[in-house]
Amino acid sequence: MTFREPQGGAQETTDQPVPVADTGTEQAGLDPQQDPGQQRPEAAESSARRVLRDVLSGSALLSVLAVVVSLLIGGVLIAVTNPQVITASGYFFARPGDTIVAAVQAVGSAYGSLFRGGLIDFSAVGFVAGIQPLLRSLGFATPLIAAGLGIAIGFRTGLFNIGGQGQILIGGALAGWVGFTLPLPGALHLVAALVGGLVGGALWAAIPGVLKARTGAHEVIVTIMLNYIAFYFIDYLLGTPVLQAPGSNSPVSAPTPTSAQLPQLFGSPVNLGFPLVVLLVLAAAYLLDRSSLGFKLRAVGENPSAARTAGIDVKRMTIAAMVISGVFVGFAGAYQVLGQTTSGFSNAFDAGIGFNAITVALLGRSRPWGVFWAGLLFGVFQNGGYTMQAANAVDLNVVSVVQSLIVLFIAAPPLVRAIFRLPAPRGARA
Amino acid sequence: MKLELRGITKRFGALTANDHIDLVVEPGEIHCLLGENGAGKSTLMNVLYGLYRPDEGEILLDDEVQRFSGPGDAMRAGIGMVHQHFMLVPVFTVAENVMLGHESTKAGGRLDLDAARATVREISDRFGFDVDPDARIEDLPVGIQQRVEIIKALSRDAGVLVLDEPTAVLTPQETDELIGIMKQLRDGGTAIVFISHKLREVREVADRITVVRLGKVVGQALPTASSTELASLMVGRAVELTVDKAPAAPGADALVIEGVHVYDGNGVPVVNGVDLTVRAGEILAIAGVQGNGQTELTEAIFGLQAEVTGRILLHGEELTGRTPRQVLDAGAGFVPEDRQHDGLVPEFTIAENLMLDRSDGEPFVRRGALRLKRLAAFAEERLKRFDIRAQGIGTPVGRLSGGNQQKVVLARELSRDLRLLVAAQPTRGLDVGSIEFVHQQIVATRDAGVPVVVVSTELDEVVALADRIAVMHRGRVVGVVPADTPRDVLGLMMAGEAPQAVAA
Amino acid sequence: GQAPAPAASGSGAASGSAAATSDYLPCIVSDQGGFDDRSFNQLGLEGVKAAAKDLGSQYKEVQSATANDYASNVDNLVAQNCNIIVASGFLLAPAIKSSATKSPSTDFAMIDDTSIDLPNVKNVVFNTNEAAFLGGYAAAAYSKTGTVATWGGIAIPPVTIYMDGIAEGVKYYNQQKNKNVKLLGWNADTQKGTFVGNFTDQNKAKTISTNFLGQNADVIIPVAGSLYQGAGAAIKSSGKQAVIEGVDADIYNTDTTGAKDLVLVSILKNISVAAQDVVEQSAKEKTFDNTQYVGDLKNGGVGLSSFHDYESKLPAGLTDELDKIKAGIIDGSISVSSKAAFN
Amino acid sequence: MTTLETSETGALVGTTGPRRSWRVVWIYGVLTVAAAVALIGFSRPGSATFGLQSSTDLVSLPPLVLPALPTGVVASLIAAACTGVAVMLVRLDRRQPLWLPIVFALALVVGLLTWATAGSPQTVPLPGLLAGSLALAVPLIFGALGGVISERVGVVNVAIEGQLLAGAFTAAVVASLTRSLIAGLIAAMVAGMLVSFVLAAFAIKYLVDQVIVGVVLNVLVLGLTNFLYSLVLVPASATLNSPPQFTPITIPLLSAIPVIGPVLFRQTVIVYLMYVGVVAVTIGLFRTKWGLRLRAVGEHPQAADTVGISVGGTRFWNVSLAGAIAGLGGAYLTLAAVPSFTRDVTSGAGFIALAAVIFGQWNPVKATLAALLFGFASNLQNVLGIVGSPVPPDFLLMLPYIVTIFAVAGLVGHARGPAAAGKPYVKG
Ligand SMILES: Nc1ncnc2c1ncn2[C@@H]1O[C@H](COP(=O)(O)OP(=O)(O)OP(=O)(O)O)[C@@H](O)[C@H]1O
Ligand SMILES: Nc1ncnc2c1ncn2[C@@H]1O[C@H](COP(=O)(O)OP(=O)(O)OP(=O)(O)O)[C@@H](O)[C@H]1O
Ligand SMILES: [Mg+2]
Ligand SMILES: [Mg+2]
Repeated sequence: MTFREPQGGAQETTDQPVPVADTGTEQAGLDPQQDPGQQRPEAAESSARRVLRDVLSGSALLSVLAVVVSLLIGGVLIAVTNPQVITASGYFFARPGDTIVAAVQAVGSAYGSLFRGGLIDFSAVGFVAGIQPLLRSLGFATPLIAAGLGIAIGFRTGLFNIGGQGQILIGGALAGWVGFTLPLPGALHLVAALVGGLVGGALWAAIPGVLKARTGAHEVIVTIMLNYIAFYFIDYLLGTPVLQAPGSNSPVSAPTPTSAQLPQLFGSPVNLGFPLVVLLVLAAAYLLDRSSLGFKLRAVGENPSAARTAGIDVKRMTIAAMVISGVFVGFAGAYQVLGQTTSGFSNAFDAGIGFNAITVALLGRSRPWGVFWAGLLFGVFQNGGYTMQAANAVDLNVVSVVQSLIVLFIAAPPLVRAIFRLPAPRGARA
Repeated sequence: MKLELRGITKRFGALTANDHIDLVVEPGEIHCLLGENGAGKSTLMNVLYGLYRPDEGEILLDDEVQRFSGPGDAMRAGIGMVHQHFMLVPVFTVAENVMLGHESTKAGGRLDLDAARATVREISDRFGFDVDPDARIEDLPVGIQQRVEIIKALSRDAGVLVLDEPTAVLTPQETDELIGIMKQLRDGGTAIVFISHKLREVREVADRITVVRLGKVVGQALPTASSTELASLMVGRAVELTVDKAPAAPGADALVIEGVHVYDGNGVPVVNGVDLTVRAGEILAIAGVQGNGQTELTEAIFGLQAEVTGRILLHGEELTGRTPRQVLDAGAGFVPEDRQHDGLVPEFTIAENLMLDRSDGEPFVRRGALRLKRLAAFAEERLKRFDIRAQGIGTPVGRLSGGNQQKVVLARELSRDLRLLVAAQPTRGLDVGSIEFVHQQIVATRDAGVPVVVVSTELDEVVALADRIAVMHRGRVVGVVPADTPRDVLGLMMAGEAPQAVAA
Repeated sequence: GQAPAPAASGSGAASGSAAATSDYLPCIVSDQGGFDDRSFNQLGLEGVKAAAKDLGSQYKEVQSATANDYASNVDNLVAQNCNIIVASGFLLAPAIKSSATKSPSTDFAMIDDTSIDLPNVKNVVFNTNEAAFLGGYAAAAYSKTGTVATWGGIAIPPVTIYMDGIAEGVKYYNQQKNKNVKLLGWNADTQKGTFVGNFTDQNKAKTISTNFLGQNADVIIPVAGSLYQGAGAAIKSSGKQAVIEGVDADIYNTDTTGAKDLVLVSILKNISVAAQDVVEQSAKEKTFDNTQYVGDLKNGGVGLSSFHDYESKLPAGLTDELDKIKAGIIDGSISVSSKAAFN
Repeated sequence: MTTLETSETGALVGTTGPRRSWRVVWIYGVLTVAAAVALIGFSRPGSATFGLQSSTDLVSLPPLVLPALPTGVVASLIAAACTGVAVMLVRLDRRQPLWLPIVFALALVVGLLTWATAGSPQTVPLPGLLAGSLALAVPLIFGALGGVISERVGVVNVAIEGQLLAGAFTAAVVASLTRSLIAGLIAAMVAGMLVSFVLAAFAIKYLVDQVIVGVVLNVLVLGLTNFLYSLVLVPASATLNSPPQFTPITIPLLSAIPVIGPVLFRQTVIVYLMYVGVVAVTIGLFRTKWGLRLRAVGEHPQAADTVGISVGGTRFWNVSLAGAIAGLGGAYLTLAAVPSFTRDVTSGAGFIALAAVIFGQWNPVKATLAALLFGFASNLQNVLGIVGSPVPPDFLLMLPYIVTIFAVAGLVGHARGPAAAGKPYVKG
């Protein structure tokens, strides 16, 4: 028997001559361990060049570049629809410079607002005031991270939970209902409402889990259908005294009682939801990487038949994964009602988080901390987008276009490398 | 057709899988490639077949240099290949698989299935195959699938035929038939490259033998060389080809199987009233052609089959109706037949795979939490003791060679206090060195007083390991015979003849 | 030309006139329907634009895509130093409430909601059922088959208030004329009826309308923003002699999809007028007047549009009857009611 | 033991317990009991009238009047009989024939309709009910065909929604500009294809997870079309968003068939294209060289590669073709249904189409039936609303989704997709 140093290639293979990489999720995302270089001695290369090469092929740089390309494309959208640019382009051939200047100005000031609104406002006085935008962004990131974690846990178990919308709606509504109807004292009120949210999300997610385990019904179909059902169900409840604000005839709930709201921290725009979601990230990381349950979930996700042979109850894990997924997504729902739209919610308080969370989970490569950073990125963009719209009249849709482009480019490092003519990482297969 | 490879070099990153390999195969010659797992045989053949582009060297057919940009070119040039892992679409019929890639069509691009059926029948008749062109591949036993692969290669009039470990999954009879076919083809002028780890058949069929090690040709041999000579040439050291084992000291009845039936999804019995007893400290080998209920029987023991009737007792404890978890907890160890599908999670690390069936409690889990340090220490120890060749315990198992993957399964199963070991096809596809190791481990387990069931389609293995042999046919036990039963008797039993009838 | 009309681009957000003469800054935020909904968001924006033009000021518009956007959009407008923020739709009420509490120096006009009671919030609501009463009456009078139909986007008060009014109008017609014109798609007593389930699915809107045509309805009143196009398309492909009534805006004027010739009349909810008035008033007067504005037939906040092309095809005397009914509603001699009505 | 061996396939009845799933039977049983309770226990007075005729029929058929209680009893009995047959078949270990769920569903639907509309002055127009179902199903069917092709060749297509939406947008714009419906159709196909190109390029060349690309493309297309709609189409709707519209073409003899004739054969060109599409894709997939290669690539790409089929190429072009077909579904929305594009006009149809692909077990005909079932349930909800049903509208709106879950959980169960779908193929 010989032993040769195994190659740390990007694709794992079985012992077939033509390898198939079958976990695509592994290919992409914000993971620092991407593209591990291979230990081939490169005698010919000078060490300085090697360092440069490592930096240029590193994944951090690629992620930054992916954002840059996406912003550039978004910039084109901003420029071509900017009134000043359009005016200037009217006499483009006479004075092309005007068009370019106008375009650069339009895009520059739009992205300036995006930065100012989403991250740091340098014009504000003092550090605390300066980072207010970032703190607000955390508020938008919170439900994305929570729901993204839920979706990611599903992915790791081989389940595609498209049902975030429904789980958020049911979880949030239950959190709200608990808040309205159980006037518990002090912190208990908030705790009960939060638990309501988690339970609601878990229950709604359990349906596809149980159906899949018992009947084999595909979770993609069932979760899609349950989104609609949840939407109409909440819509119905908002027209009944169960959820409708007393005395109102709009399908909007009463405000969340103050004692059931997630309290603001130190008078900042951040509420308790953010530290809680950090705890959730830790919990998810612990669950997936350190716990027996997570081990079994991952085993089922990667190879259900081997898991079954090794005595792991695949059906139970399927249900468990959906329930846990629902708990995380349910937190996002509870957050929406107890921390975001606290002055009363309508039937659309899920705010598209259920779907954006899929993207966040994918961008984060279904790894808890990856999801965290991806959620943060999306939160910053979302929050900055509002300022960009208010200050520069840039349509919010530009933000969603840029966000989706970022995901695409981050997922395809070779494309970004090709765009910027960067070298391939050392040791990559020819 | 004459095949010549000149200075073929193929690198994967830093690894040189083929290092300036030269090879000449004359028309009408069967040329065997020998080499341990990972020596570079499959890689070389994949280069020949246009799947890989060589970094250096050239391929000549009838003394003309060839440029292959893909398998299509190679096939057009007259090369046919039967791959180590079957390249058949499971949900297609035989005819569809055979025609795939060079379909004949009727008006409007519609498939001419009749033509394909005719081709299948014609080749089947020529070699005495019994293959139904309309059978779906996934319904066929592997032996027949192997024939389909050959029909596929022949349907294109291959002048050079490459057979990469075609006998790994065949029964002795099927192997004999295949050898007959190869000889027939050779006599018709086909140049054949044959890869196998089974020295017996290599010596039987080869006209010339080339031995590859570490990507280099290390020597040529003639079929007259002894198995021991060939083995040591391959591995670079002396190899024990027979299992060195003391006579068994069987104890009390340990595993008792009574009237067990297993039904498939359609309610058809696939195991049909099996009674067997295995005693502590003995190896019962279950021989039989693939697909005669052995797999289902082992799965039934482990609670992996849905419809099982009858009784299975381990040390008096009822196993029927138990979940896999409960059976494992009762002290049973299982080496499943398909290690990649049922035995391992390829994306998991070696360490993680080593705790796969102990994911619930001690020693690796306490209060729901993994004990990673303990696992690491355990894995390091296993890695050493089982000589698992890998960068470390963090290497994903999918990156290991087949032999090393099998060692991971064994290392896991043999690390518990076993009260039963069931090993199905424990050495499938392994090279002689690995086989030696695996067999030693199984015998050692027996010697520790554990009842062992070995399921194998490999008569060599059955004979080498067994203390008693049960032969299965069509879901029934044809008979249980002593280990020294002659091969031809076993062969007939595998075909369904009762032992008395055979003896008579 | 001159002042590059910002909304010439119809932008999701725009700021107005470069040559501003007033530094008063009116702003508007849409709900998730967006400003191109051919309905109340669009009308609100038009009102703000008109006011800005009158005042010679700039204006800002921000559009919401999801429920998450409301609070931030409103807060960002406050941060942009808007003097008054028009909130288009009841969905924004919670966000307005919290923002208005936080920023007492900014004024707000809250359309279609009465839940906020703050000195700097003026609620702007419409008793659309009064106008819808006329629309229902006209539909019943116009119908030759004796069947008219209505359907909605989602069952929310701004929608069902129309349907209630229509139902009463049809009933009134039947009483007056001793007829038995049927109204399909809404039962005012049980508050149950036909809805698309959203405001975007034109194909479903068309299918629903086709179903109504199959029931011999020849006047269809879709209460669902731009989904009226589905009804128009249904009539055209059925080849039947049927018409639609518009809601909110006069869709005879706004339609660009070829449904114009099918518009019998539109039931107007003059959000644009109301928004313009509120903005201009608060710009001119020093103190913000937060008294609730209720648009009704009397003050012209709601009404019936012109019959345009159908003027000549109406049953004799209908316009006079409508005038009489209108007067009756205004003076209270004809009572109207809706579970969704304000006052 | 010897007796057990006598039969190869199914004589072991009852002796050793069940082997076939009783799931179907359970579903039948539960539904039958529920139906009996509602239709008989809570029977409503009066009778329901079913119109069989559409306005332009040549032959006139009298409407069908069904009294509520007797119809409820009969429907319940038929449902019970179907349940009985299902029980028998399971015990006999026989396959459940396709007609059984159809008869069962028909009985329940007729019972339900009669119950819900009993005493209503309205007639339930059967042709209208069916025509509406078809109209709602058309974009779903195009989307599902695209989905079937794409997944059969091994690329999971979550981007159907994006393809439909891109098709709808482009069709409207191009047809408006050129005043040509054909140009609109072609443009829709090109747009769907462009979305596919991105899917294919990222999935095949850059090996990005196909689900990621699909999910993201939906967001991207929605964002782009919303953006362009607001900023470009709305200000210039007369030139950019006023396409001509397809008018229905009546096929002479076929359209004279009672009830279904007018439903199926008084349709626009796009719908006829859809009929052709379903047939062509079905034949193509299972009878031609194209389909054989396509399926081989989706099931076992290495096997296809080793016989000289280019896996990447086959995937790329067929995913593109899938996009083009889905694009046609989009064109239906803006050129046939309503002659203009509006924001998010697909309203989730792509996701329903995705469900239909899986529900239809990756088979074009079954996926079409699944889409039709969905369309039927949606329109049933509409019709129930129109004839006045006692159920709150929100619950009626849930109907199609609930029906789908029941059907998937009860009748389809575990579905096996193409083996290699979703897995990027890497050559050595
Ligand atoms: N796709 C690949 N990428 C990287 N390395 C590879 C690849 N395929 C093969 N190798 C390397 O090439 C070497 C030769 O592998 P090959 O499959 O040719 O061995 P083999 O002689 O056929 O072994 P066996 O007898 O087990 O079939 C292996 O050790 C492996 O490291
Ligand atoms: N994609 C890969 N990247 C890195 N190393 C690989 C890869 N594939 C295989 N290897 C390495 O190649 C060696 C042999 O692999 P190979 O797949 O050839 O196994 P094998 O010996 O042929 O097994 P078998 O006999 O079961 O086919 C192992 O050391 C393994 O670590
Ligand atoms: Mg190998
Ligand atoms: Mg090999």
